[in-house]
Amino acid sequence: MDASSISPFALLAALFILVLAAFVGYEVVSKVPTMLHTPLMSGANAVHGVIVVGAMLVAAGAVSEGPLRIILALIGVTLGTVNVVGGFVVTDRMLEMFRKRPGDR
Amino acid sequence: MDASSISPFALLAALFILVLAAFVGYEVVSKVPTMLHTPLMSGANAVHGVIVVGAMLVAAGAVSEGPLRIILALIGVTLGTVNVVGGFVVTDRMLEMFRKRPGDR
Amino acid sequence: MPELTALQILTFLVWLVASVGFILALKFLASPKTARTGNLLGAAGMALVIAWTLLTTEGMLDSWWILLIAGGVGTVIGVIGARNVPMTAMPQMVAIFNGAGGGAAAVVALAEFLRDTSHQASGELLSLPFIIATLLGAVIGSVSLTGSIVAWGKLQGVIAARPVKLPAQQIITSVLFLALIAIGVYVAAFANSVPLFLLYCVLALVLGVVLVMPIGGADMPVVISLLNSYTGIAVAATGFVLNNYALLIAGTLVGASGAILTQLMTKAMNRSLFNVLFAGFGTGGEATTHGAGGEEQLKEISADDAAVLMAYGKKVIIVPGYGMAVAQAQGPVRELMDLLLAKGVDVEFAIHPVAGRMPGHMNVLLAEANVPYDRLKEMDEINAEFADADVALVIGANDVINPLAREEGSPISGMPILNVDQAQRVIVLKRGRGTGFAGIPNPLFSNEKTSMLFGDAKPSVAALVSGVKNA
Amino acid sequence: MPELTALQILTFLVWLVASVGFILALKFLASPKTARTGNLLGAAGMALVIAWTLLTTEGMLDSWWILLIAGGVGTVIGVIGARNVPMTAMPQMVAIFNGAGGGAAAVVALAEFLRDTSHQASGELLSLPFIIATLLGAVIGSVSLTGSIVAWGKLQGVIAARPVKLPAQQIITSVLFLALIAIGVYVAAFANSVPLFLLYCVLALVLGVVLVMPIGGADMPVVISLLNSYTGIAVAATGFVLNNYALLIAGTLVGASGAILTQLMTKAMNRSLFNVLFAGFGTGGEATTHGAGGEEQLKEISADDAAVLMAYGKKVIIVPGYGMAVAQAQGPVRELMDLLLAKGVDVEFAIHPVAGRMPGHMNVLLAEANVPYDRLKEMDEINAEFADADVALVIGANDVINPLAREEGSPISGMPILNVDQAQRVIVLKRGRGTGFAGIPNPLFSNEKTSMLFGDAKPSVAALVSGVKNA
Ligand SMILES: NC(=O)c1ccc[n+]([C@@H]2O[C@H](COP(=O)([O-])OP(=O)(O)OC[C@H]3O[C@@H](n4cnc5c(N)ncnc54)[C@H](OP(=O)(O)O)[C@@H]3O)[C@@H](O)[C@H]2O)c1
Ligand SMILES: NC(=O)c1ccc[n+]([C@@H]2O[C@H](COP(=O)([O-])OP(=O)(O)OC[C@H]3O[C@@H](n4cnc5c(N)ncnc54)[C@H](OP(=O)(O)O)[C@@H]3O)[C@@H](O)[C@H]2O)c1
Repeated sequence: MDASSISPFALLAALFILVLAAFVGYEVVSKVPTMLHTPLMSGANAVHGVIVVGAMLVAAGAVSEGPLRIILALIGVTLGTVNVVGGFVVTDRMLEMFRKRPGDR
Repeated sequence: MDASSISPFALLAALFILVLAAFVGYEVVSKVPTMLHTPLMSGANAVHGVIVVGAMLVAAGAVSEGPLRIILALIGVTLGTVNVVGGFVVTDRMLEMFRKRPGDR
Repeated sequence: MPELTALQILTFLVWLVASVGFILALKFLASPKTARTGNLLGAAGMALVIAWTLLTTEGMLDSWWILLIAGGVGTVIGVIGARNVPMTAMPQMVAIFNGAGGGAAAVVALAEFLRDTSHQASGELLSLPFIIATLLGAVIGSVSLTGSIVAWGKLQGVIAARPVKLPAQQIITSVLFLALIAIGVYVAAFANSVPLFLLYCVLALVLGVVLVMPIGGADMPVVISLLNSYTGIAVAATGFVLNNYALLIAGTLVGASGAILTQLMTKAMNRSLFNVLFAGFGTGGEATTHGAGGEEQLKEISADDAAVLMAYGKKVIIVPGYGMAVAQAQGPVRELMDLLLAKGVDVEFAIHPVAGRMPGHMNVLLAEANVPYDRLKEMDEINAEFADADVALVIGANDVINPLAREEGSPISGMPILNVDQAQRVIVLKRGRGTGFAGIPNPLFSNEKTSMLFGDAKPSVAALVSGVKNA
Repeated sequence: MPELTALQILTFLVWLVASVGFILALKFLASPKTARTGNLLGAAGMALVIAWTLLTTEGMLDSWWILLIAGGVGTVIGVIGARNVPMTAMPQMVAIFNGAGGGAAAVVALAEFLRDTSHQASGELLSLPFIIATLLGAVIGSVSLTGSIVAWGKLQGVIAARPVKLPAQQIITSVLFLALIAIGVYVAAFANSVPLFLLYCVLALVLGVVLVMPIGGADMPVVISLLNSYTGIAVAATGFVLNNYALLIAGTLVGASGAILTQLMTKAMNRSLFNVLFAGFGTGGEATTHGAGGEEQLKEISADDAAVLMAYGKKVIIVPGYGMAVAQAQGPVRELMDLLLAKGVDVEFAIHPVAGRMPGHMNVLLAEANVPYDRLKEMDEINAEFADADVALVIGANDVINPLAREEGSPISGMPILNVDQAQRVIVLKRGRGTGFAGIPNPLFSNEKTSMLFGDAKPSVAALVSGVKNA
């Protein structure tokens, strides 16, 4: 799909998806207890690491499009990877600590 | 939009919307307290009364399409209207009773 | 997909606004304070999308008389029904409205099928996703229509409330299912045949009856909630067919919410949905109300003595049940509360999640009678307080206070109950030795703490009221 | 829109599956039991969509060395950072990861802009929704990048933690805002100019710094949560630009969840977001920790006496605060709990919602030290229990137990606090007369019930442990 030629219908569909996803995000997060707010912060952080997919799309074909694009691809993919990998690993590390069942020693 | 020629993209967009709306419905309803479950049942009932819009689309142009379609339109719009009007009125009637502030007499 | 006109773009935006209204209608039900506003927002969204469709659809106004007649009749039926139904008949009313929605969805699916096959070159097939959604809308809508009608009939007493098993129930159901699947596959994949589609709808209508008949009248609220979810799915399917996102979102919302509500209801009764649908458990109030109950001596108490006990107590917990709904005793109950409060007695209501015959039944009735809702306590909250109560006044409740639930082997085993037996004294108002919905005896009634005040709950409570006045 | 290929259809389905994974990752955080599974589901969804994009995008594998280098470096940084960061430095770590995401979003937006303008006939403009989303992604992503770096620096001590106001802070901020708006409008509506777009990004980077510098180090967790939400929005905007629903949904989810989390955090501190961002309130631990606190005589207690008080009590409530995090005392604290429990003393932890410097800070630390989470009680639950406690042991908490919050006129007025003063005795562990985050004195310390045990919390708790052993 060439992005700059998005059809109005695709735009509208994206708008519906946006509104519904915002509701889902709001509802889901408002059920998270305070004690999990820090993992929530880092978990949500990991989720937006999906931007690495966008950066990969910049990388695709970059070799034939000159050095500027290659540099952008390098920066974008590096940053995106830091976000996604670091985010999930750190969240998992935090949550592992919560795994103990109540009453365990 | 002619329905029978839905594009694959429209189908896929509808699928995303369906999944997200199901999450929203699930999350939103699981927060409703037991004491409001009966109004919830009738309120949700009212919401699916939007089918009357579908029935109206059957009615549109029905006059030129023969008696069968007219009969279907009559039945569909009547049933849909009963659903939507009855649903909202009865829910409102129930909820009005809950309106009293705590401590009121 | 061709470029969209400005009108079409606006239509999408109208759908979006309406959908947000529908979501808020459900979301605001999270609190009694916002619930009514939410319902109005939902209605506003509905009005918007209806008005927009009316004014912008090509050919719509040519059919003005269809809309006028059908819309007029529908509105009159809806308003009169909704305004006049007594609170006790609410489940039936919801069933009817729900059935209407299911029927409308089936009609729309049928009409779409007819319209599209009429434009079709012979031998050509409608696209698969389209025809599948059409078939789904038709079958689920039809089942919902007749199923709801049967549910209504059972609750209204038009049809026998007890479970009515057909001679070869299982075989008939299986054959219907298989036939529907076979015809569906054939219509979708081999020939878009109109007669077969009609047969398909008729079989679905029959299926609705066959599925609901064997279920007991008292289980109807669960069935209605499930059928509500079905209608939602049917509406979502037609929304898919019409590529109309307002229908798609509204239907999906209701489909999901009906499903989880059904699940919450069966869970509160400690039964599975399968058990409700296929075990023929609920036998409906009146049918078995009298007769069971055994021969134990039950201690009776006069209304005046009971009134004195309460008037000079510090704390009274009232436990309403289905009998209060039957007797329509909520008005006098509220009077009783007011009098006791005026005498300085602390009065609270213990609301079991499945007291009555529909979820929140007691809340609705007591709200109708103007009992402030902060006096209504849910089970988990109030159970610790019975030990402090001088009197637990049971008004037509039975199963929800039956200590047999704490033991193995009874149909209600495992259902959490109200700890009425921890109060100093228990006073039970009921008509006689009738059992509750589950049809089992209740040892609480022969407990030495318990005294019975026999008679219809309404006059009994009225007698308590005048007793307290004189005390 | 042309017909889709099978590959494209599968791509949509992959996005959908990944999105469900993301939703479940957040949803399962509703309980500590499911949270980790949720995170793994989210990671699985992520892996799926990354692998799919890698294998199915045209021209992707030609750039294998870019992906290898950048992906390798990113993975190494991410894993090493995430594995080795101490729990106390968690907020900084999240800030860095968040900034990386914001930067990536800005880079993607920039690259899209460059690609599309290079294909453009001169004088022609990119479609408005497309260019608006691109500009949004670039500006918000850039602000998030530099803002997160500043937040990291303040917490890490690389930049002064105190609020640093620029000479003409307000004017500079306003000018930056106006310039961004003006350039944005010009680029969108009049000329898709590359140099202007670059200037736009640079100004946004500056804005990120200017916005966060004047905020105190201790308010950084709120800022990070807000920037997290911003990155979400930037990602959603690029998802819109690329017509990629995985990005769109993930970004929107995070945008919404970050916004509500920020709101919950400010509410728990009884402040408004505006106050956090613009009032220069939080001054950061160390800066003002010493000096304030007045001249009153404070009663001291020896570790052994304190240990005896606890060992022979029936119930001890431990109130951890920021000081426990600074001292890394959670391990010894857990030992203390074990010993007391073994002696038959009931031990519970009172967790104030904003104790520490990030939401759930105490929970994470105590979970790290293997304290079972059913011993951690939230404020509302535990506040009624202080009256029954023989000893309230305060470990490096200050503001969250400051009774000034109950009066008017202090910076923390109105913040709900833990009712430590209702316990029989209060023992406070802190290093000296330092104030807490809000920089105000705490009259509780001179209360006659209170005894101070001065010193770093870690050795102090260790002393308590050996005291209890000998008691
Ligand atoms: N709430 C729901 O959503 C729902 C849905 C489906 C099923 N159920 C089931 O319904 C039951 C509800 O329990 P419950 O304790 O509320 O009611 P119940 O167990 O059905 O008992 C009702 C009692 O009220 C008495 N009664 C009937 N009419 C009366 C009148 N006019 N005046 C005074 N007493 C009268 C009956 O005894 P007499 O005949 O001796 O008067 C009967 O024992 C549970 O088993 C639940 O699982 C609930
Ligand atoms: N949780 C969040 O999300 C969040 C975010 C932003 C801001 N805040 C704010 O942070 C504050 C949290 O309150 P709090 O009661 O937890 O902490 P606090 O009010 O900041 O007090 C911490 C106390 O610990 C002592 N301390 C510091 N290092 C220590 C060490 N090594 N050993 C022993 N004691 C030490 C300090 O006194 P000495 O210097 O005398 O030792 C200080 O009085 C609230 O005002 C809240 O609004 C919270």
